[in-house]
Amino acid sequence: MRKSKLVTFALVLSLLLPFSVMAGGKQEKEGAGAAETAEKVFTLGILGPFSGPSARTGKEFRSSATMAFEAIDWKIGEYTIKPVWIDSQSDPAKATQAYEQAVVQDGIQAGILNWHSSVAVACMEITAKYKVPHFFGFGATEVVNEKFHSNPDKYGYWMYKGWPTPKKLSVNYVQALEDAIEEGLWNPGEKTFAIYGEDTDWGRSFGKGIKEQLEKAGWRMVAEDYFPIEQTEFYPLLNKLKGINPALIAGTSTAPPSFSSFIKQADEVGLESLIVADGLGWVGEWYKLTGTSSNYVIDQIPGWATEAGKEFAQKFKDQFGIDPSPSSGGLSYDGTRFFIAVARKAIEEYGELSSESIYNFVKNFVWEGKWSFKDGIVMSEYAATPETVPDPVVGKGYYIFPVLQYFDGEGKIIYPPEWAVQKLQVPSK
Amino acid sequence: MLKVENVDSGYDFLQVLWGINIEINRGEFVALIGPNGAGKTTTLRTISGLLKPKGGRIFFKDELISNLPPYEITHSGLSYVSEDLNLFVNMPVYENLLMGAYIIKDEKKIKQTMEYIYELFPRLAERKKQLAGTLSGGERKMLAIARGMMSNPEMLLVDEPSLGLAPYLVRNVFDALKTLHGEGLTILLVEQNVNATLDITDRAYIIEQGKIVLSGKSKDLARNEHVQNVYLGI
Amino acid sequence: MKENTEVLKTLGDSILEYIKRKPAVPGAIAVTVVIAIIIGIAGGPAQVVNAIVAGGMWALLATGLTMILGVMNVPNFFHGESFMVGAYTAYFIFTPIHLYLMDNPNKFLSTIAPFAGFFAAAVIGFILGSILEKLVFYPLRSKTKERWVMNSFLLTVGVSYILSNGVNLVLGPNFRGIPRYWDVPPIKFFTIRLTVDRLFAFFLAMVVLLLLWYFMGKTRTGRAIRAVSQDEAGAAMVGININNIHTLTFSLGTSMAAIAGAALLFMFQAYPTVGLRPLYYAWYVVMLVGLGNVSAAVVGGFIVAFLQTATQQFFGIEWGEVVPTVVMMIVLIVAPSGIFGSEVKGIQEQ
Amino acid sequence: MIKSTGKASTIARTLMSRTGFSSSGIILIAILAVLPFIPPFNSEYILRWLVVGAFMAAQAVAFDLTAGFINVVNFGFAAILGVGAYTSAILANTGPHIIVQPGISPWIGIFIGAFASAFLGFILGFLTLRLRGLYAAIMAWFVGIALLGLARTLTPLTRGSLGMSPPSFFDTPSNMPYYYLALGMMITIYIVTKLVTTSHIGLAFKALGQNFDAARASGINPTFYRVFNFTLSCFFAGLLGGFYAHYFVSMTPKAIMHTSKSVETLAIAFIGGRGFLWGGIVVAFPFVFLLEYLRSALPQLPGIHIIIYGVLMILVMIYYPNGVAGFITELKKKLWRLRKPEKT
Repeated sequence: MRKSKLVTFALVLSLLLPFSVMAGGKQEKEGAGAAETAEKVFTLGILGPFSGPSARTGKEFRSSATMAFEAIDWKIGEYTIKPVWIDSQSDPAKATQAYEQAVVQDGIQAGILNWHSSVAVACMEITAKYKVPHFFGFGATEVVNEKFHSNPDKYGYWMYKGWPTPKKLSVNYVQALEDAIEEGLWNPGEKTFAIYGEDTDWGRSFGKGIKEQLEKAGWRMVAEDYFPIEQTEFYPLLNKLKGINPALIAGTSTAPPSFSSFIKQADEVGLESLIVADGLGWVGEWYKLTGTSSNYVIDQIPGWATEAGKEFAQKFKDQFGIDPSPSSGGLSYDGTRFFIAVARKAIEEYGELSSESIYNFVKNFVWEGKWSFKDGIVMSEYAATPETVPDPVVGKGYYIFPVLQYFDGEGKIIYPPEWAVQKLQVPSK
Repeated sequence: MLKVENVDSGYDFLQVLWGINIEINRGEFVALIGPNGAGKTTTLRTISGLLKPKGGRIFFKDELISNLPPYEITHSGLSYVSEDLNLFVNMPVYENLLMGAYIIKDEKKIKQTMEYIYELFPRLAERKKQLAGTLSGGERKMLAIARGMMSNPEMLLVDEPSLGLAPYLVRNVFDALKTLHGEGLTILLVEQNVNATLDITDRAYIIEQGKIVLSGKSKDLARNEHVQNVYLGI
Repeated sequence: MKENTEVLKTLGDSILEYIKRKPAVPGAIAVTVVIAIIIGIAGGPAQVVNAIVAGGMWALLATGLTMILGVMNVPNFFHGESFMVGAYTAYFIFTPIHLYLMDNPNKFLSTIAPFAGFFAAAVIGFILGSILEKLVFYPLRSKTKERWVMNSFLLTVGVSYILSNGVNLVLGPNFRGIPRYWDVPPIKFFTIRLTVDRLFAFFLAMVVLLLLWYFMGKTRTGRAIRAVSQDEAGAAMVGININNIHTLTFSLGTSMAAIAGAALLFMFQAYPTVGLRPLYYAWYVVMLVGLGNVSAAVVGGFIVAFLQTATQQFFGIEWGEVVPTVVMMIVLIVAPSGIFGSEVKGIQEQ
Repeated sequence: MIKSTGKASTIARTLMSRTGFSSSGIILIAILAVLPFIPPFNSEYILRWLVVGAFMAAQAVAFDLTAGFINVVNFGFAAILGVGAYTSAILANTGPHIIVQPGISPWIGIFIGAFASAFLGFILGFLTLRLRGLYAAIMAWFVGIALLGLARTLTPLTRGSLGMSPPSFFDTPSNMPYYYLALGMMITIYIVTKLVTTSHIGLAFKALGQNFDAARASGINPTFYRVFNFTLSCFFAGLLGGFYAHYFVSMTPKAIMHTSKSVETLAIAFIGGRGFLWGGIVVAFPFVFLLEYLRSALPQLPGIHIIIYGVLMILVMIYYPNGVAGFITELKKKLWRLRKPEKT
């Protein structure tokens, strides 16, 4: 009895202790903060899925953002950048809580990056509520654009997406396939397809987009399935698809464990359809998970187009021990540097680095197409026009993903024709 | 052989036994008699280690056992057949017996004991493969005693073997105990059937309200006025 | 000849007797067979084979869970975390060997390399089980037995949280997976294609269950475990050290979950919250067939697998959790102690 | 004069004891009420913690009504809270992403949500009626999983894991009004729960919780009391769910309805002391502060606060099953005993 009482007493003490420690500690912090303002600190929130099913992407985000800021010694003009890492955990509700906490507690003045569309949609509320400009927030789907356009004054704080709506990119798949059929490289027999994908804004938006485009090209849909983001067992689903045997299955997922399992198990059950797996290659180590079962799979992924890009990839690997993928590591690196460039211009233009100056610069210059970022390592130019906002300008010379097909872990570009290194190949049945 | 010294015992907040003293010599057949709720079962549970005494000490073969866990007490040669039998109801009879011999590692010896037990209780031999849960009341008592014997104990504690049995079955059980005693086993028997008990035992203790109130030769006790009034209804 | 018919007759009688006692059992089996046939017609034989292969694994998981429940009356909520620990162990043992083999191909070594992972998972699971039992459940048991089932259940919930978040803290949330254990082409059989990995996972589950059956039925210690599950006081009276049996049971149960985690690494991969779904599945099985009923858990594993496959075939993958849960709820209402009957004492306490 | 003040104080005291407030309880409430004006608690982010604290405390009280009295651990608590949240959020919806746009004010929706949850609690009460302890807990767990699955699957209504952004109660970024709303809800829930549990209904709960069969044999109708208990507890859960929806203004099924959320509530209620009601309140505030502090002070150790949850819960369960409230009660008794000789 005595011992247990002691234990509880210790428990109560341990519960109360942080109360007082915290009260003291926080005040100190506030004091320190006042001193720091003299040195001009800019607090920047960096949003990403640092834990949860897309943590691998989160790691690339964190690493590449760190690299971009280390290159400038965390200084823009006379401002020192203080990063606040906001973990979205791939869940919009958790992300908004974390984001709001970062705003009220850490006082972030601007935000950059993000991965999921659903997180983007939810966080747009917070950026609107606190008038915090957020930049390069990926989150591709139309829902983001719709929300943006429903009230640009309010939701315009979600300033620039860094990834166009999936439709704008998925049309390339349809074009590549149609070309192949025309050239007689592929004879799908009946033009049937099935849609699969993770049950998120992104997955559904991609599915909807490519479905419309395929149907327009005379294809017929025979099945549509969306699965929870953490699903890893697909045997029943794939067997069902095998029974239906569509000529093509197309879909996407942002969670590597789920996606690699899907591809692997599709091979195992002997699914004969051609597979479009949008985003399979978005994490550096996808081939370690899928092995040769990814052969013949079609994907869209930006490459390391420039020397600078290849250099970045090497440096990244040396520093963090993982292979960056152009679409997460590379794009987030570009996005971060895009932000740095914007911040410099904002100081130049308005004399200070603040939420307002960034918001105003982007609104008055970037949105109007008067200024763009041309120093990217993945895309040649990140621009916007009043028509595309908040999307980047898509097309050759701007933002474009080539379509490629995997063979033994290597992606061979098959579209657009001028970049193609080989033609579409179809497994012999 | 068994020495219970000033033992207090009970459950959580309820003390049942108050300074119990019992001494049993090797080869004796001793009864513990008393009314319901007097603490008979509590005494046996305390000796067998299922209950920890709150005070006092218990020695078995001159070794202190009151601080040992029940399984070690079994290992030291003391076997307990409880009132609710505690059989393994989803096991067949022979497995129950095998479990009784758990502390013996010599397979040969187990086999011998088992044969001896089957001789002693032919009913059990017939029902070898039947689940213990499906046996009749009398058969269960026999199985419990038999299981208690399987560990080749030097002393057996038996709790109310006659409870709920038809008279002729009671006789069977008592006969079995008598036979075992005849072969040199020390037995402490708790019973409510005072008449029959005093008939077969050497000595007896009378326990009332958690205290030993009388003890002595069974024959003498049977003539004791108090015992006659209270227990024998004469 | 005459003897034969007599044997058949007694067999028939005992089956009839069993059916009379537990009419739900043949009903459940009949329903499962019907589901299996429907799946076979709608999804082809491959779908049925899928369900059987998955069923083997759920059987292994559920058996570990129900054993701990039956012997110790601990409703284990961290069974999924044991699964996770097994998956991680196999990953960390197998991957270096695998990388080495990529540079130095060796047919023999690559055949046996996965076994190292399985074995290590079994051992680590066993050790984890014994440490947790001694550290958490033994103190509770020696403190008080009041409200034991509920209290121990809540303790396992706490342990589950500590384990999954602890692993998250130390190893990070990253997914660690392998392409496959044995890099050989799948086995083809009519329209059915099975990888060696899956086939072996099923095979391993069956072997472990068989070994367990032998251990529980034919060995002294196994019998002692059963004795403790049936009557603790009786077990103490015949000289069984109950604490040791508890620890052993707990370790065995944990180890079985860890083996399942290791065997399914190729499918589930290893990450801190990987255990959640296996935990659901194991509990479905256990609730369906009755708490603590070890032999029925094996049958239950297959029933649940068929139910899940049917759900995905006919309702779609997003209904994967809803339909089986609703079925379980109905079972709980109709037959609160499961269709095969519960074998746990003391679980009825408040 | 003296007499009448004496009378007034007696009345006050009976009222206090009936509603379950001791003088220290009143002081605690008073402190909580003025806390937002005292530095460092007046800053927005600490205010936010206070809101979460009051929210968790209220949850713990509602949870304890079932767990601490009729002894059924409701593992579907968070899911039922989520039903309240989703009902209110869908009713308030005006956006195009959900098929219905009723646009009902959150102030009305929150009550409709609470009634929806209460109805589910009513059903859950019947479902678990024949089940004891563990079985009932697991049934509630399964109901929770099924509800979570439904919320995920019915995407036209809930948008599933894509998440919903319901409108907020107040059009201000300040946490102040939310704090008083949460505090008010907490006190109301506590008073109602206390009134119920100190009446004969509470006795019946306890009797059913301790020994189901004996209680039934002595003429207590288990159906009524169990169903009533579940309905009331779930009503509160739904109310709190509505608060969640219109305070955090972003929700996914996983973030509110997951079993782990029920476990968080359970941990606070049990560390506080089951069957005491106020234990959860005493524990919730320091707990939320501790955890939030750890989360911000040790960002390099993600999830460390949950580990501490787990360890504390295990320690309390093993060594002090009556929790903090039990400890304080015993301490008070001891102090009383020490003081007594002085008085005489």
